[in-house]
Amino acid sequence: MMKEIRVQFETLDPYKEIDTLRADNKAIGAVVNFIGLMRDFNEGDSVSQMSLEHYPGMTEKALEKIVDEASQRWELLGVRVIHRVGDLDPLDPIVLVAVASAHRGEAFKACEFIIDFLKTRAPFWKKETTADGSRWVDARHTDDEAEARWQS
Amino acid sequence: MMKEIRVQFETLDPYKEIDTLRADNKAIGAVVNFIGLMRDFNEGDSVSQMSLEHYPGMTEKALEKIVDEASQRWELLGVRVIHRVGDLDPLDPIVLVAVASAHRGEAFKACEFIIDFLKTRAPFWKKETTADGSRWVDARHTDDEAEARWQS
Amino acid sequence: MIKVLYFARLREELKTESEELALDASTADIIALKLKLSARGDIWSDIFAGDETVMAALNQEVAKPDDKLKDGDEVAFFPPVTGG
Amino acid sequence: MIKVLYFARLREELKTESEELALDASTADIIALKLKLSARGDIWSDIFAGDETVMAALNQEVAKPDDKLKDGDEVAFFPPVTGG
Repeated sequence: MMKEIRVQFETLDPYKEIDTLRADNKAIGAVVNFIGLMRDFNEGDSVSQMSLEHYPGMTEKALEKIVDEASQRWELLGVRVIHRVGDLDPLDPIVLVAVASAHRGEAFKACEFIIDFLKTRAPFWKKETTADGSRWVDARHTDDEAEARWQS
Repeated sequence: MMKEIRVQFETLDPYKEIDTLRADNKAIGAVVNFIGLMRDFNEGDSVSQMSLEHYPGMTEKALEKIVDEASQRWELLGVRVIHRVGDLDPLDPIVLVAVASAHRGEAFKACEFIIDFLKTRAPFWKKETTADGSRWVDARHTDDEAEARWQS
Repeated sequence: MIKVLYFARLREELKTESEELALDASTADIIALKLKLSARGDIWSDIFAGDETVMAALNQEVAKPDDKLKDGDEVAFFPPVTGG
Repeated sequence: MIKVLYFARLREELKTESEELALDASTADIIALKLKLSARGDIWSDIFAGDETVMAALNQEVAKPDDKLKDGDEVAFFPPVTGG
């Protein structure tokens, strides 16, 4: 299985990544991808900028583990997980999870599994800038629930 | 909600479609895309070419209905469903289902719902060319099962 | 008159893309129409009275067997769909 | 010696990115280390003995409170993650 996991300061081009995932593999019948984007609104406030911090080393390990778990659960032909760090503006892609497989069911499940676990297990932290200054984003309870679904 | 449903003979550029879906809407936090691609292998045989027929008029009505049902079930900010007809080669995109929403859970569910119903409700028929000549593709039992999941 | 369309494998096997039929008792509803078509014999009977699943649409929406037909209706017959 | 890292809100509030500590009874496991840090008072006690959730990692994997520490280990403390 083709696997790429990357954390980068550079702008994330989701289409280039999906194209690389698909390239020349005529066995791929389905690609499901999740693109997480910076919104200009959170918790009732306008957000003008965002900064993403991570724990280098642990991040990559955590993502590897999540992707490996997904590729054990489902038959996959390729996975790419690319995550931005540093400063972001509204509309910027934050994360891409792209999964290729022969049939769609596996690709959908694996893609959602990976982003659900990334949200609760990968050491990234968002800080957003509002009119009142900057603030750390709080973890969402709904993310824990999303992860818990996969335990059954 | 921005909605676009199209059946086309021209090559499908999934990235242009996703870009149009995202354009300038800073409220979009999640985009989930399904890209269905032509494989070079089906039912144990090598497939060199494919031709897609549809029922003009009914196709668009069926897709509209599926997308409307999805946008009633989940809070969506945009949906694009673009389907190829005519002659396709391996690696060609057959269909794109792109769904934008504020948060990912809704986008994942709506995207999978739309492709599951498209597979069983939209009047498209695939004919594939193998070494033994051309043959109509049989409907998959697994597609009926995929649709049935949404009844509960 | 009603218009009847055939798609995909059916269109090829029946060598017919579309036809117009008079509206009478033999075309009163979808099931009557199927009987009428199967009565043509040969491949028509194989398809409309055989084991293969034939889907029907009435005015571009999925039809039920007992859907009544009226003047100007468009009926279509086709195999299970395989797009996407 | 062990290395201790702080991330995000913790790094800012503690005004500390990393530090090295001697390995002894007060740093025998994660829970002992948290007690030692909270004993520094002020913001340290607010964070390590307060209500906020503090996550711990040992050698870049999620740690349990009773995980033992050994020479050369890297411990990290951080708030619940919010990426993606």
